[in-house]
Amino acid sequence: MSTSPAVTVVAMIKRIIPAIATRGRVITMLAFGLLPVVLAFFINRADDGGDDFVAADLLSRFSLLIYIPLVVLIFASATLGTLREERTLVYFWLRPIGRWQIAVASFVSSLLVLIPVISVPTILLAAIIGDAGDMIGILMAALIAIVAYGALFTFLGLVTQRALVWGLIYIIVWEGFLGGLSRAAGRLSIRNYTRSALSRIADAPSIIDNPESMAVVIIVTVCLAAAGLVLTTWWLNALDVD
Amino acid sequence: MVVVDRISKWFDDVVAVSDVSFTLGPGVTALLGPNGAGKSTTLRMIAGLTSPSQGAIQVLGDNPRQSAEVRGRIGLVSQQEQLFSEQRAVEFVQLAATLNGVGDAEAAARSALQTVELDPDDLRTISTYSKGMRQRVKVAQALVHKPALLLMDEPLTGLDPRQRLKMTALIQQLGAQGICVVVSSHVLEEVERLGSSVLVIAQGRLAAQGDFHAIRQLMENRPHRIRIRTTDARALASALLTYSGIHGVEVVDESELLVDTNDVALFRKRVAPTARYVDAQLYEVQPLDDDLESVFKYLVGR
Amino acid sequence: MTDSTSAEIYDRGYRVYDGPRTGTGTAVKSVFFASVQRALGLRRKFRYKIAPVLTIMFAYIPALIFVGLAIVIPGDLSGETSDYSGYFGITGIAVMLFTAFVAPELMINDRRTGMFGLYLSSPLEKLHYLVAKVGALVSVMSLVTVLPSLFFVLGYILVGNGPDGFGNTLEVIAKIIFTGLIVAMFYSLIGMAISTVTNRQGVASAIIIMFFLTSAFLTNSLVFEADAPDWILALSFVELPVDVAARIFDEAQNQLDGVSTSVSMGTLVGVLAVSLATIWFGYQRIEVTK
Amino acid sequence: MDTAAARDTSPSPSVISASAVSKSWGDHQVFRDFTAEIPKGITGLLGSNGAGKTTLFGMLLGLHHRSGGQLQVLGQDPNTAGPELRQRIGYSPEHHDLPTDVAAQDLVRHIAEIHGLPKREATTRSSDALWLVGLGEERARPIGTMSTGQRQRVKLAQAIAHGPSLVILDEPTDGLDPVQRDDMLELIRDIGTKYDIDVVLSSHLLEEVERIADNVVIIAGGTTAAAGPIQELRVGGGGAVVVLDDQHEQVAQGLRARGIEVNIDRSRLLIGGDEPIESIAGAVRDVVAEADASLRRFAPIQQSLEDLFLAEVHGE
Repeated sequence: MSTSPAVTVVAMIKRIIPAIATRGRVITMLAFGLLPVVLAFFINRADDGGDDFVAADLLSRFSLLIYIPLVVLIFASATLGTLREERTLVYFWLRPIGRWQIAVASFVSSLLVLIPVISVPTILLAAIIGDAGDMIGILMAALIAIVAYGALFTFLGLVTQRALVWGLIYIIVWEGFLGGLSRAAGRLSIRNYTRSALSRIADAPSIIDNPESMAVVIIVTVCLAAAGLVLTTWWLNALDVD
Repeated sequence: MVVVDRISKWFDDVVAVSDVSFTLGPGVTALLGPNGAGKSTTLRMIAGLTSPSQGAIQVLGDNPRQSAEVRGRIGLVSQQEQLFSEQRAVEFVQLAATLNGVGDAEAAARSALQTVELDPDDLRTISTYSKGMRQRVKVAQALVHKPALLLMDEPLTGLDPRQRLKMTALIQQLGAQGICVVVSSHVLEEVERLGSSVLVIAQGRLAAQGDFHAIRQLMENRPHRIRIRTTDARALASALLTYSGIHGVEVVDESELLVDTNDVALFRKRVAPTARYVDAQLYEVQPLDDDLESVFKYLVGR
Repeated sequence: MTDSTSAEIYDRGYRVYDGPRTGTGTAVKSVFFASVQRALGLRRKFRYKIAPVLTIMFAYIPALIFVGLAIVIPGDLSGETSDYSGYFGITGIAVMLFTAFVAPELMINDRRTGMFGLYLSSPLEKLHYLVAKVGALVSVMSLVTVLPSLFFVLGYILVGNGPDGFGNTLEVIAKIIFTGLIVAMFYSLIGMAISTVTNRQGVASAIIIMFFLTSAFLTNSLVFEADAPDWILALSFVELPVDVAARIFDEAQNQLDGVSTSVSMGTLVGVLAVSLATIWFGYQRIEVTK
Repeated sequence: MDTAAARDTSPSPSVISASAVSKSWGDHQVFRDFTAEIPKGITGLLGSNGAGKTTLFGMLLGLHHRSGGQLQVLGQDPNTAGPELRQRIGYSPEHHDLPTDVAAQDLVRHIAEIHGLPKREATTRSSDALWLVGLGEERARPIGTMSTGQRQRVKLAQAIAHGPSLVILDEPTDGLDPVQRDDMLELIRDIGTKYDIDVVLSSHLLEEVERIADNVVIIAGGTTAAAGPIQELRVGGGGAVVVLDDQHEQVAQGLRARGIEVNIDRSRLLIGGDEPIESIAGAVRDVVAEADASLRRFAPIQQSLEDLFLAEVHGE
């Protein structure tokens, strides 16, 4: 007597979303995202001869390097992290369902929260200072970032109680510092692929040198998401739940 | 329904459970022991939340850690208080029903809440609930799929007396329905009230097992101390001392004496006739260590 | 040894204390020292010392490199020595990381472990508690603001590359201490304010880092690449405190070109006021023993 | 500040004196009329979960102000004398989560210091307190590595280390097993009797309050349901209980034949209705002797605090 996975996954998502998308968190993260929008709006009014390239460039630097990774870290690591910290994971874990369903439910929950939280300020910003090509490019790049970082940080939240600290160190030290040292190291950072996507779609070569092709970007993203889900499932199966 | 075969569990170099074996059938079993004795660890291993370092556990014929089917027939009332507290009770229990594959999850949730005397139509969230109500919500989510095995870790802790009475009654009722209910506790009075079979765990080992009264019987051989209030303590004292099983009598004052005996059966038979013989009234005959608490202390060896 | 005829048994152990008691000042001092210890990981296991030690080292490395360079290539760098306040720009990342890890540790940990309740059930009032915490955080922060720059100047003086004359040297040192304290205070209060409104240490750390990075990055991008008005640079909180200190000493080289002194100082005072208000009112709302 | 003087010149003989105290949190009224005189000694504060025990402690410490009524603690009004008063009170909160990475002695010394003990005194007193609660050997261990029982002891040690006149303990036996509970109660008893420290402890386990407290205050429905010395509250209700190993029927018949009312409850006989023990004791002795029954227990039915509690909390 088991229900279809779709039903159970949806039931878990309905539980996880309100737990991670607390009002304070959503408002704070939206506010961070909207700050540049407000600034851009005033700048645009004060000076209407703005340069076109700036939008994509600014967005790529601010959004892809700082804003999106941090917002994804906060929400995605909270999905399983909160369940573990509050010791309520047992209410999902001790049920006659495959553990992959829990992994999928957490991952999808973070996507469902992150996509609106991130795209609202992104669309507004692109609308104010960019053109349509920029908007599609930045949205695609943002989506790739959400999926890739989301899978990684969902897993991180399950593995360690201090996911935020390790995530910050990863973002600042690995992606921000080491990733910039050499081309080879750069390929091991997610931002290489998100910036490549933006560079290709928005046709903005100034963003990154030698961008990867879109095919590579998509393959890498899908592989990362799959790896994140498999690792999460495997870790859930081996876990000692308390 | 549960077969525990020589399990041990250690964390780093600390032994939590050591070489414990038992089997459980339908009805209520109390898992008794001091804090840190390994009760929770044992329950967690039975539920499959963690695996034994050594030995094997079979629940309903299968390994609980691997079989999803077995998981669906276990209900667990865990010790931690945190629930999904922004939800209403009925939503929380309904989620449990859905994940357990119950057909009409909502109906099942409502009926489980009614079983624990909570209102399914309550609009408040669980965060506004008292400790006792939360405890009952946890019981409801464990019952909603009609499990064959119900594991309850300290379900009586934190409840006030009235709530404890109700919870005890519910546990008895579930046991009578043929569910295998395992209740861990260190609140002894309640276990006594459950009137169940008992597993005593102390220092990670199984210290005693069996019917509560049988365990008590085993304990009859140890020294007992009884307080007697009477009208003539001295006369009764010297009369009682003539029995060989009674090895000490302490006269506290004119109306009270304490009797130490190794043969409590003899004492129980003889106390009334002896009092009548010396013409002393008995106002109280009170065993001072006949409760489970003393049995427990005796087993734990402190 | 002891003569058996004169043995005495003393009643040792717990006694009721009837002696004089010290006042609130000592209590504040005790909280201050306990907080400093906690921030630096003193009296705790080794792994709690890793993060503070690494971050502090990070703040000193540039000083070591500059002094080392000055020894290797004497005279060549003399032009750079006038810009001591520039050192704060270089250690900015270290200061930010240090704030992100230490401020939540000092504020949130007490609330989550029930220590805050224990403090309030002592003679301490909320005000005393917060004064002790601000003092502790600013002092600890000075380790990554004041001391590395002092070290830097002292190094230059030792290799004969420092400021000319005794009076000048004192002036430079005074400037550095003052600037360092302003930077420490500014970061501390922002970190504490964010740690007041968040209840999880990790989230607070993330928000603090996000706050500073966002402000520096956005304002610079907007002004230098989108031709936004210059005053927006005053919202670059990484540079603002150093700039204000430079202005107070009337140094020619301001950090924030094109921002007027009143805007720069006004913004700093405003941010400090908002932070203090957030901390104060946030703590007024916390009830213990409800 | 000299606490010795403060202790002697305390104007009221009561440790705590409350009259018509009320307290609301927003719309929720926790107390509407709490009135009690708590004398020196050990006092148990009983009430169901959510009855406002912790809120009352907060008011006693002056951490939040009452909405109305009069309250004196150690002769002072906690609303105005807060810090001065708290210096003379030791408080052990209900929660178990102390800082995990701090050594027990560091915590206890720190708390003693902020209660006004000079550094050196704080160090020796905290060590004394930890030895007293039985953690002398463990004092350098981080609290996170300690069991619930040991943490409860640390909480007790930090409450008494600075030599308070009054110690307030919120659920000091919560989460302890019987052996640990006995030890803890014995400790509290010692503190309350040997060192002239007044103790107020809250509990929902009635039996332990019965064991150590001199006085009891029961709160329910926002008011004082009962208050007074424990002996006065524990009045015999009449009747007796007889527990037999065998011959239940014969004994029951014999007693009935002598005109004594008998109810059989499993192996127990509840006899005598409201009659005092003196008027039924003779009959019980003779009937049991004649039936050659094994008498396990024979005792007058006492109204326990549990009964009292049930009556007060749910009787209205």
